[in-house]
Amino acid sequence: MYWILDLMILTLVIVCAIGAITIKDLLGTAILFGAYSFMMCLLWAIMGAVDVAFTEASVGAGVSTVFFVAAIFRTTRRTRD
Amino acid sequence: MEVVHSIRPIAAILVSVSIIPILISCGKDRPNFREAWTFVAGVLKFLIIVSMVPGVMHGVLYTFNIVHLGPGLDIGFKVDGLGLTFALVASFLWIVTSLYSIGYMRGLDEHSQTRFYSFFASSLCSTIGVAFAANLITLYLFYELLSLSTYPLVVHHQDPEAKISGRKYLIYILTTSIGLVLPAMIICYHLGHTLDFRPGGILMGTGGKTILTILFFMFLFGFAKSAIMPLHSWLPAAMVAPTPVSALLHAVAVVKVGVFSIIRIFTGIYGISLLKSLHLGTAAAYISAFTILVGSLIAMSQDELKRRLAFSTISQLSYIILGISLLTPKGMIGGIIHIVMHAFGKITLFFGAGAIFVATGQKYISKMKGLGKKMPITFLAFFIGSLSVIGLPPTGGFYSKWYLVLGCIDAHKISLLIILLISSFLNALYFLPIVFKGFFSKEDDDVDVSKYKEAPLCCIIPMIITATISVLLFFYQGIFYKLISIGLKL
Amino acid sequence: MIDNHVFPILIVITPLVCAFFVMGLYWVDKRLCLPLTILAISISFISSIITLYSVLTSGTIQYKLGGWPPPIGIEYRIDLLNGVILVIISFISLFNLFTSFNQVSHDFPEKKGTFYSLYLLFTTGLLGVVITGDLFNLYVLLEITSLSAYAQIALGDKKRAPFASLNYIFIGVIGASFYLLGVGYIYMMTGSLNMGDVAHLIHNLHHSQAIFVAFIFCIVGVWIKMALFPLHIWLPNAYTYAPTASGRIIAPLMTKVMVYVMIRLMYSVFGIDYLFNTLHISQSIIYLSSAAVLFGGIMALSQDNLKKMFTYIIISEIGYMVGGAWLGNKTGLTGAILHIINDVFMTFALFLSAGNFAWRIKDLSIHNLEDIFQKMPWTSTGFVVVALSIIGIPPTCGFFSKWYLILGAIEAKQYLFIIALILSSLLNIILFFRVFEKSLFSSKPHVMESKETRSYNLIEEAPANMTIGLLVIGAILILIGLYSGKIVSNLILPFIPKGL
Amino acid sequence: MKKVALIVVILCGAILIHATSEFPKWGEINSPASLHVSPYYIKYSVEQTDVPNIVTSVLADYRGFDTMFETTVIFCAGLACFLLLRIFNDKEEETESIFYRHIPSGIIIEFKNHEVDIRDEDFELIDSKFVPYDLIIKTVCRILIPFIQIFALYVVAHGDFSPGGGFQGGVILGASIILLAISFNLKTAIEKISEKTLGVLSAIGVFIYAGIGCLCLILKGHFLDYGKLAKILPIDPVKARAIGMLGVEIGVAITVMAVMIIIYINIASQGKHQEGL
Amino acid sequence: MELLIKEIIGKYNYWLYIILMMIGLYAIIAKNNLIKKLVGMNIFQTAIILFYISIGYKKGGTLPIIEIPHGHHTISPESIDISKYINPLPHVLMLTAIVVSVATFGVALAIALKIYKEYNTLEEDEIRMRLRGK
Repeated sequence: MYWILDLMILTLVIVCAIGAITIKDLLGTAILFGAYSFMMCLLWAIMGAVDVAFTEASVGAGVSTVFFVAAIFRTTRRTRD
Repeated sequence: MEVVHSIRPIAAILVSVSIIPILISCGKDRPNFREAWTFVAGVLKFLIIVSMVPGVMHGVLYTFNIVHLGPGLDIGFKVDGLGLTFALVASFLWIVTSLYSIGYMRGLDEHSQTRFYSFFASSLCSTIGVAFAANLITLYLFYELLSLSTYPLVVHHQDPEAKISGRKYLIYILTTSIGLVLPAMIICYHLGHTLDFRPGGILMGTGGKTILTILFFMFLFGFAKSAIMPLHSWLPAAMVAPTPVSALLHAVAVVKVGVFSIIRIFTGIYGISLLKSLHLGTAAAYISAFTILVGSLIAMSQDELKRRLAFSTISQLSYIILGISLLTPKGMIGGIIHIVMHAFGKITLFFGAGAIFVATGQKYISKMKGLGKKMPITFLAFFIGSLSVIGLPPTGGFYSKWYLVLGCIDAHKISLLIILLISSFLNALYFLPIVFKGFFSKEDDDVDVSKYKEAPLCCIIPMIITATISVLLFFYQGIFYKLISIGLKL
Repeated sequence: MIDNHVFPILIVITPLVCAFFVMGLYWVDKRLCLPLTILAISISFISSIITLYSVLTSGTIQYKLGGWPPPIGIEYRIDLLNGVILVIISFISLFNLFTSFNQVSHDFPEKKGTFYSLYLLFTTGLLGVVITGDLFNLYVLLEITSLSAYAQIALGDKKRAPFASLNYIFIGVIGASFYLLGVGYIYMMTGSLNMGDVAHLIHNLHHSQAIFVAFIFCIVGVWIKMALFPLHIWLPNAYTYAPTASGRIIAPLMTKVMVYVMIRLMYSVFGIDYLFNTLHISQSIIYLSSAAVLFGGIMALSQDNLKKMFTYIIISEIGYMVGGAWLGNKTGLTGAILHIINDVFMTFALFLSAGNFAWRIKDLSIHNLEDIFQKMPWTSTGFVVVALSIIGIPPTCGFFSKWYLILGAIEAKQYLFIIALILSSLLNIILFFRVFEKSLFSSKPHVMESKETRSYNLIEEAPANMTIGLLVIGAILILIGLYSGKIVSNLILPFIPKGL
Repeated sequence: MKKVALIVVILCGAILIHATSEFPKWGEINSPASLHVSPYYIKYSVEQTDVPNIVTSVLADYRGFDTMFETTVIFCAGLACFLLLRIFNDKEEETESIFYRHIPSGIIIEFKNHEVDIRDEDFELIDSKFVPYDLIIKTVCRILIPFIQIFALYVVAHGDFSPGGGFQGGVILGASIILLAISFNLKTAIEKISEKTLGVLSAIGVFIYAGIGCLCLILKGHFLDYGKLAKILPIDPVKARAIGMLGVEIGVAITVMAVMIIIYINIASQGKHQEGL
Repeated sequence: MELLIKEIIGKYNYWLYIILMMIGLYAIIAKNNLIKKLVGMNIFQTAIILFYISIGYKKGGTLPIIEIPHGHHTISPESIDISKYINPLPHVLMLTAIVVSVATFGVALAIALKIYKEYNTLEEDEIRMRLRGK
């Protein structure tokens, strides 16, 4: 059971990473990037790095994403690649 | 040999730089004051140098060390016979030239005179620095400073022609010194672990034959100020500078710094026995013989007086190198004493050319017909100068040529002897017609000679002085002879 | 070894703490920011001099932060090399404050205080990078330095600086991350982060592939940060468009400190035995640095903007130092270290003179410098001295480091490097005399009163503090040159590791 | 560019994969990294510092110097954002239209011609990208925010014994204010905690950290040697270390909170501090 | 074959980090949009963090928080089993690295905003075109 979860997260991390850099909408990028960070944080939590995971959850998935969305709000969602 | 630590060498060097702030502060508002200071500095410098003559004659070696850079590396000065000879000539001629440039610059109402005098002073400082350098690195330092401080003098007119010449000058001089001398010097240090000029050289038994030969040619061509062919063409180009610059720097100071550096390489770095064993002297002798011949031939084809003088200088400089590369005592003395003789002869010629330019605005020989009648003193001096450069008595030039010939015979190089004689003949061919035309030709119709008169007194007097000395040197050259033989024995 | 000495820590802590004070004071009284900044860096400067003195008298100094012994905690380890560089960094940083305070008030009228805070952080970062003896601590301080450099650069030219700075961020982050990755590999294989400890542990791992990769990533990361030739693309724009006051300190110090880091990694962490006996890459690195030297020179020739030309000169000089450090002999390393010292001053002086020109002339194209010698004689004099030093004319200091580098190259038989060094000198001649020809000898008539020249004729000498600053640095260039023998024998040679 | 990128990526990947073969197995207990320095921390953390969370003890004590600079990095980022984005004189050209709000009624007026300049007490200039309130979100957040803040304080204070610490707590604390700014508007948040306060707080936080370090220095210890605090506190050196760490964590939390808010408000309003997002 | 599979499974975290790192690196270099590059930058950094965390992991280890037996105030060093606790040092380092990455991210966003204000676009080639066209 445990390894299935592990494998799922691994796949999701890569999918989110590729998605974040390929999706043609910056807001989508922001959200996928948040998801990526959160998956990463889960991965680290599994590996026992709870402090790091905690930080990543609050920073990577939380505040970074907010900054990101704020910046997109002030600039543009448009992207060509 | 007595070694004396003395501040006299450094004082002689610095005295001309120290007046630069004064010159700048005087500026163009007080020209008399400015030029008086130049004069004072010149005299002071000459006196300091003269004061060392008796000591050196009695075998004293004046030394002064500024700073220690590393094992075998110092910046320091050493006054020996050779350096003193060169310094005496250069510093004396600076006084004369200062006088002359007052007349010339004011006569033509040139711009930026303060800059001119300042850089002139710093050029002289570097020249004396080269003369007194105790090792190769000090010599290189002043060699580069000289290149840099003459650059503004070459570009003095600031027109495109001057700028192009300035570029050419820099490219030739700096490229060779950085591209050839600098690596050669470092290799030399790598091999010998020192760069001091020592009697007998420092490279004996340090490197293979190939590397030493390559090194030798790097030095020979690296000091491009000696204008050895094919690195000569900066010298005619540099003639765009005002005449005092051409006279003192491009007939005496700068070019002879090049030659002097080569002399130091021969005597202080390689040593005569090493050169002999590698047969490098012969190679250098033939290279210089080639320059002598070709230089003379090109000089004949020039119509612009200063350019003709420049090519004459190129060929005369190679006399000196030829004399040194004979590696026989007489040849070497002849070569080195030619520095003195040629300096006085050639500067007289340049003064003459400048005087003609100031008085008439003429640069071309073909238009100087009949000028001699209006400017007799100038042309007479020019005649004496010509005699000295050709090497005819009663001028000092005869003396050096005589020794060169003796040296050739001693070295059993009859081919070189022939070249010397041919070249002397060529010299006569391109100098004497100028004087002849000046005195005896009928003036052209389109040139109105009658309105011309002699150049200002400031131009005439220096010319008379140098011409007189050229003649006097025929009779009293003993002091130089003694200094040089002391210097060479070191 | 001395322990429990208070000065090493003061070097870093004073500017750091004062950075917070300056930030706080900004909201209270803006006039106090500058004096406090000066005070902070002065204390740092004095402490670093004292530290250097005690290193000279009694050998390497060790400072245990938190009181924990080295592999457990972080330590400061000050030997001659970083002692000297600390003094130089704090000196330049302090000196730059005096030469640029009017520039700062001109550029950032409202945010002056916060700017000084950033400036202090930048200085702290540099000092910390140099003084630390811990691999990870170095990374953190490197990031402080870089972050404040990114911000300072982005504050420059309104149109181009932010873009240049963002590019710098991308590439800089790659560099720093590579370094971090390399440190990770080292940690994985040895279990330690302390430089001395790692150097000890790495002995048994010479043939490990992981250590090799660690080495490659550390070195490449540092190269990116120092802008060695193929990795240099961020540098020219970033340094050209940086605000004058920061450009002057970032340009000379950042790259040179990275060269220091490289030397430290090479000689104090991986060790000579590993570098030159196990790895066989020194030959190719010397080719690379020769290429850097030449590329920098050639690109500099093609520039019209004075500042951009200077940035390419920096790239070329980086090649000198990297090549010297990799020559693998005593003389070469001496030359590289001496050149770090010289190049800090030379680059600083270059950017000082560029700043002085820019104070009066907005667009620093070379053709705008026509006849500048008459208008700004003192600045131009300083500029000439620096130029001569970069060309390598004695007795300026540039000559002497070049001397050692060429001598080292001859000993190592690296003829390509010699040729590159000499060609670069020749390129520099063309480079600078192109400017001199314009600035010394105008082809224009002297009196001219047309509409477009009127503003030009009004140009006058830059403010006194800038001009005097430049002249002082010019004098220092010559003094360092004259005393380079003493510097080498007293400060550099004792550092050179045995067996080289 | 794409080709260059591919080449670089493949090159780097190849080097990395090449080295991976020599790695100790993942999770290996006897890997060098687990044997050299880290056992010391695991063994002596409780004995020497009285902190069971080893990460905290290493972070704030053994390698406390790193953490001080980590906080400085954050401070530096806040400073940089302020310097880069903050605009004081709001006379920047407004390219599009200008919005004014009539305060009593909340009606928003749009002016296409931007030369209009209303100087009436009842009107205020508002952001062009103004987002209107939402009652539900507003109410939920108002209830939620205090709990978030209490949790944040718990995380800070309990960092010694459980995951968390100054940094995480500070981020959460900052996030609560950011939530306020999002759910209400930026002006409300700035009224609650002004720019000046934030600036001073961000400096104070790191200063607490460095100050504790300097205090140790003054007490004749090494920098950040918390054990020396026992000289002025009525406890033994081991406990003093724990106290020192707590103080340091609080400092970190203050700075992180302040900086997170500074970055947010500057990015969200492009430095104008109006009511964007 | 079996060895290879063992190798792949035994070190799967390391493979994952290499893949993520390469994705990030590719995005930094090849992407045209500045924000995309920023995302790539962050992915790149998190990949390195993943690598560090993987170093610290110990099979069968638990969180690096010492369990103090009930009723005791402290625990003697001898009674702690090192292999029971995960290596805490990489965690500490990576906390710092995360902070650094978020700081860089914030500054980079601020600069991106400035760029957008100046050029009204975030596409690198468009900005370069504007710069050249000037």
